[in-house]
Amino acid sequence: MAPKKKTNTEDYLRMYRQMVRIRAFEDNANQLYLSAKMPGLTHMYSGQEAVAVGICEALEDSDKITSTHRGHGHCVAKGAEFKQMFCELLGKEEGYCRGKGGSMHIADQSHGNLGANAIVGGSMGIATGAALSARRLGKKDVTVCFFGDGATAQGLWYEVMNMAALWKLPVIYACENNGYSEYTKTDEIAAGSITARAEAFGIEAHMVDGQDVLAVNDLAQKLVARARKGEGPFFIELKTYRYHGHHVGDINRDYYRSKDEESEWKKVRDPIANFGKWLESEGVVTADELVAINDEIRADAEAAVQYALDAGYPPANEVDMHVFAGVDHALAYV
Amino acid sequence: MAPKKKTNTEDYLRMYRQMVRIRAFEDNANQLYLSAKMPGLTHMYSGQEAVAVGICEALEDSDKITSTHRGHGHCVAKGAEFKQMFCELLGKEEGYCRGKGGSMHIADQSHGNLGANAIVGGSMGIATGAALSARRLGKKDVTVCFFGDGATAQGLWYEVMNMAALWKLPVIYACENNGYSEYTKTDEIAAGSITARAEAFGIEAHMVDGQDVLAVNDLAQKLVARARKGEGPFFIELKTYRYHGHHVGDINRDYYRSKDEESEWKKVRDPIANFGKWLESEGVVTADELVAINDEIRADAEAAVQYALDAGYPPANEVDMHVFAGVDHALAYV
Amino acid sequence: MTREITLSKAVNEAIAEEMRRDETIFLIGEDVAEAGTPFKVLSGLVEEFGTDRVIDTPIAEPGFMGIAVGAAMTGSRPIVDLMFGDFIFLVMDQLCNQAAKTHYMSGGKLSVPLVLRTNLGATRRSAAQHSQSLHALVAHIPGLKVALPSSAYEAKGLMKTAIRDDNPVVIFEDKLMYNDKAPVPEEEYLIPFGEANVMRQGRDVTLIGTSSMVQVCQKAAEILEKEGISAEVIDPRTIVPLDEETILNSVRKTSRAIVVDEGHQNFGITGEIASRISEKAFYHLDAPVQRMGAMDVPVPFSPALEDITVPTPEGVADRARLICRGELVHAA
Amino acid sequence: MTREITLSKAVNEAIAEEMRRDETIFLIGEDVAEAGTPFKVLSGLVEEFGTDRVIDTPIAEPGFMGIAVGAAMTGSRPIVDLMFGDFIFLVMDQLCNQAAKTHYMSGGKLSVPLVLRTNLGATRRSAAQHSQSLHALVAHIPGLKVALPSSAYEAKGLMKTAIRDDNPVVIFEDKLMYNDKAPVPEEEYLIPFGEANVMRQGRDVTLIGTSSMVQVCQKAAEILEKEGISAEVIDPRTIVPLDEETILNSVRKTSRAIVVDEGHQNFGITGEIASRISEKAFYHLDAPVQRMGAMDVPVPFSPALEDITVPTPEGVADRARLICRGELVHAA
Ligand SMILES: Cc1ncc(C[n+]2csc(CCOP(=O)(O)OP(=O)(O)O)c2C)c(N)n1
Ligand SMILES: Cc1ncc(C[n+]2csc(CCOP(=O)(O)OP(=O)(O)O)c2C)c(N)n1
Ligand SMILES: [Mg+2]
Ligand SMILES: [Mg+2]
Repeated sequence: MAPKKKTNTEDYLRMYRQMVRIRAFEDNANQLYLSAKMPGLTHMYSGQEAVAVGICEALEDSDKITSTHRGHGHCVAKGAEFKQMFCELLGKEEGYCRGKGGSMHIADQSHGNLGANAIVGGSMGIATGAALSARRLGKKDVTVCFFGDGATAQGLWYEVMNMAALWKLPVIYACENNGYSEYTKTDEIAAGSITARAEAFGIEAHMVDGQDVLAVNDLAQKLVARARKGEGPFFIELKTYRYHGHHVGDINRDYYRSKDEESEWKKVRDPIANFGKWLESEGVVTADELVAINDEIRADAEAAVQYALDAGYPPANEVDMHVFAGVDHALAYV
Repeated sequence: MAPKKKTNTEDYLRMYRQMVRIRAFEDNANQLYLSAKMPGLTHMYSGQEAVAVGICEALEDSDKITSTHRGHGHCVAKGAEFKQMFCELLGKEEGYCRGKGGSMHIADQSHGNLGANAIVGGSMGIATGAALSARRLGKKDVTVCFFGDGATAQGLWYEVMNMAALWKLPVIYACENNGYSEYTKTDEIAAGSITARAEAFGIEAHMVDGQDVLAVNDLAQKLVARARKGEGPFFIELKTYRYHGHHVGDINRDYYRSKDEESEWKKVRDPIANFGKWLESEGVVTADELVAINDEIRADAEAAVQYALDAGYPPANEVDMHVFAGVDHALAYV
Repeated sequence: MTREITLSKAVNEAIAEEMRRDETIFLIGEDVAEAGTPFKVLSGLVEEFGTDRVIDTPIAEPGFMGIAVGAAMTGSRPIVDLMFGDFIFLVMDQLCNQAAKTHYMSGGKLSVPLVLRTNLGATRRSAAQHSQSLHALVAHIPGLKVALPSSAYEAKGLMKTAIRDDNPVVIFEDKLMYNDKAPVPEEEYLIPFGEANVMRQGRDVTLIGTSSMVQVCQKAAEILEKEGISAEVIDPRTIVPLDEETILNSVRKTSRAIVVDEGHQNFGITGEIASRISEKAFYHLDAPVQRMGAMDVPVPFSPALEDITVPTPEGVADRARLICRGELVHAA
Repeated sequence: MTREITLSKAVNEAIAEEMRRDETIFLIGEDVAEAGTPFKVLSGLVEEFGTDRVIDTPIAEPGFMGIAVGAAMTGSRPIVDLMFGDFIFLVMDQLCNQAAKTHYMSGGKLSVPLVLRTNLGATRRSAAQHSQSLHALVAHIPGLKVALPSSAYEAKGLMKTAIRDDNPVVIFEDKLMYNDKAPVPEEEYLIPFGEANVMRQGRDVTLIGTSSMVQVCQKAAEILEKEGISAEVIDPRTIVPLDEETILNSVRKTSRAIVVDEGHQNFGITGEIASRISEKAFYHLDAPVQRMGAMDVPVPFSPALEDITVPTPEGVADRARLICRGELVHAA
């Protein structure tokens, strides 16, 4: 990690905290799954924290993001609260989506998160449209479209890149290349070069180490500022790694990736540990302070989990509400 | 046009004849429309003859092509007969598709034409699948996928290029860049570079003058031979021009392209006239022989038109035949 | 004041009026600007509103549909132009997995106020990929409203309502009707969704027709009238929401019903409406409810075949005669 | 000899047997090879048949669907694996504009022998984009056959028939049933399309259930039996083609029918089947035909809500009681 000036203590600490918050959220979510307290299953963001945080810390609250099936990290990084998130994961009324969306559809419009998406690549158009909308309505918002390496196979991306480039839209396509599409190494199912694919549409493309929150944040700040000025769109490929299986139930994964590979990434390239070490070495915080931050966040997360476990489900008559805006109960309407 | 050795007299004459056949077919089809004898409307291939002929002359009969809404040229070039083609255009029982397909769905499986397609880009998967099928079944067939510049906007292309490249399929994507997508200059709706888009998937891309039948044929021969050996896929962008409107009814087109531009292409870059002149100058044929070829083909086409006009429509009970293979009448089945 | 204008002009007026009223509305699609679409429905709009609000796209239906969804989620009100109804297959994911579900999945926090305007209708010799009437597919998906204008009057009033609706609305225009004129008031009006139009009163049989089939039912009613059979004709105008009450009240009165629609008959609109009538007007029926959809075959190109795939006034009148005379009843 | 195997194993066996028989068959889809799909349905096939015949694709559903269509047109018999039924929206163009229409548009010269296997079913807490039952959409399109296996036995027999069919066939498996065991013969068998299975004989009411709803109907019949109501249970097994005769014969006997399906109720399967019964068994009906589809809402994530969107045995039994006692009749 490149040495940095210490002028940004507050920013650094916020980034560190946000990464820890994501990790804590995921550890608890995983625990909820393992203890059979969570309905369905979910995809852990652990290992990729520097991507979401590095990028979202470069955004304003009113800037928009679109997220993926592996969306908890983006949601936390864009400003969401633990309680409403855990409530959503458990299908409770106080969840961000009143329990109707769950992990794969968590959205938090109050902080510009237009939502996770269970269709791989499904939000590429949405992000591009949000950028078009902002430009047309005279807003200065930038939209970041998060997606995985596997999602680059979806034709939709090429369609919207073409339009984003033609219309110079303030959108940044952020590809989190964690090397895998479910249970397959993406190298085996992706030909050529991903950055070249964006460049072929005349889109400026960058690669960055997705485990280095400062590198990510630096690049994101520059590109966000330029996109805001109308110099977009941009593409970023962020090399990263997911620590867990494809989803929480994907336990035996030797057949597609080795334990060695996993522990190598965890040991040597953990974005939180490395950033913590750097913060210490730069004298921004002490080891004790880091422990205190961790403890506080862990406690927060656990309290939120308990809160969510105790919270109520939506009442049965909610089932046909929110099908249509402006219609109280859809079944009485259609 | 680069000077050529005269060893290929027979090949040259066949290419010339095939181009003239396409032009004659289209002139008659247009006349049928203008005299209100043709149901619906149709898209003329005139001006682009060197593309279809240059490529199809490099193919074996068992090689496959997929075609587009502007598909008469491909159909003729791949070996179809006038009579069945005109019958199809008029919805007659003796048409290639028993009148059920019409201009936009003309197919001629006997010569490997898997069909025109009324969905822009709709055949990109089909062509790629035909290539996969050939490889898997141990056949040596190559498939050529024809499509227009406008079709490069469809996401499907990027999806199938990825797979074709990964699996080294014997498919050649041939983009006929006539500069227009319906009533819009494609430059206004296409960002970056089309060849770069193919190259980004690791696909070898070529550009060639689509008005020069020998240049097209030379390149096609090389790439077809290489594709047959497993060195594919390939991409070719062929710069060409359509003489008529987007479809036969598109008469007033000043708002999207100038008369000057049209006459420039027709006068200076006509693939048939230029090739004819070259054949003469090389001493392959005399001017009189060319006139005789033209006359003979024109007479053929007119006879076929008359045949088709006199031919019968399919009987009413055909309407629910061929919905399902192996089911005589679908309405008695579902 | 009321003048006669074409359906095409009616759509154009509706969009222009709404775009003048609300800056957040924009149009997006292929050849919508200078060309004003191949059917020329949108001619003149780019001149008034500029290319910033009348946006020509590449040939990338899933892409611009997705873009519209994102724009709608963030303060814009896009109108998407899909050149042929048959291309709806290309946008199904963005329409049905995204637009239709976003409001619900977000617990009501996000909404997607967009209009997808496209068309339906065969007998234009456009063959199997340019002639389909696919409104049933969309009607099956919760979260989408579906309007089927049957004349210039409906086209204008329903379009304006659609544009002001805070939900995704799909409007299918009959492409053979673009040049048909009908009386349309100069004054502003809207047609509320879910209110069927009783086009003609009758005693003996209720003909429920959608879109292109409303005229077919009207003509059938004229044929029948000459024979002393009095047909009531109902145009639901929207199928989601569906004005069940108006239909049921009519059938309770006439005791007979025929549902006529240009979508394929199997698993389509006619089954839904017929089964609701059969269930909810059970004791009032003197004859089985009849369904007449398009034939369950891909639309053939040949004029000799295409014309027999779609219900005709004579066909509807024949069927009405049979049920009014009780001939179909005893077979059942 | 008959042993009990899971539905998952039954599908696996059907495919393996057919692949051994016919070299032209191949499998294509996401994570079908080493992973054997997320549901592990295809485990072991790549070991036997190799990556040349069990082909892992990028996440590009329209692309590999199109590739399958082209392969099918040229001598191969592809089986396409679509991981979730909800993704069918992504392949609609290739499935409905291309695969379904090619045979017809070519006047019978080209054919598209492919199987699209995917799934349906909610109550798995997978939320709105991974829980849909979208078979009605496909059933509406002429040229596609649609099979809905309701147990391991059907899954094997219908899959083998589908693979040998020369047309595009879409099979929806119930994803909640993959681990359910049923008796399946060791010997080869095929289940012909268009032959409904009368699972249980009864006198008072006919319960027509598809896929996941067959078990629901069976359980409802057990509940009803204890109360002296005798229910006949019919599984159509394929909805295109639909075995209308078996259904009609049953209803002519019982005089009452309930159609139960896990797709959304509006504009779905239940309307089609109910309206055919209402029309063709008109004089035999003692009560209006009842429809019970999934609720017309996007599938909610919350278990508290999701469970009430799908018909249950109790719900079906309740409805049966009402019509058998005549209570719903007089309201209509
Ligand atoms: C359209 C679609 N196809 C397939 C899936 C199943 N699926 C869910 S996640 C996933 C892999 C995505 O890989 P990538 O984009 O790299 O994201 P990652 O999981 O690595 O974060 C797949 C295939 C899906 N949800 N949507
Ligand atoms: C999916 C789809 N979108 C739109 C259309 C309408 N359309 C027919 S041809 C065409 C333009 C195609 O342009 P190009 O691919 O360059 O082919 P060209 O007409 O120039 O030969 C369009 C937009 C269509 N048929 N299919
Ligand atoms: Mg990945
Ligand atoms: Mg073009």
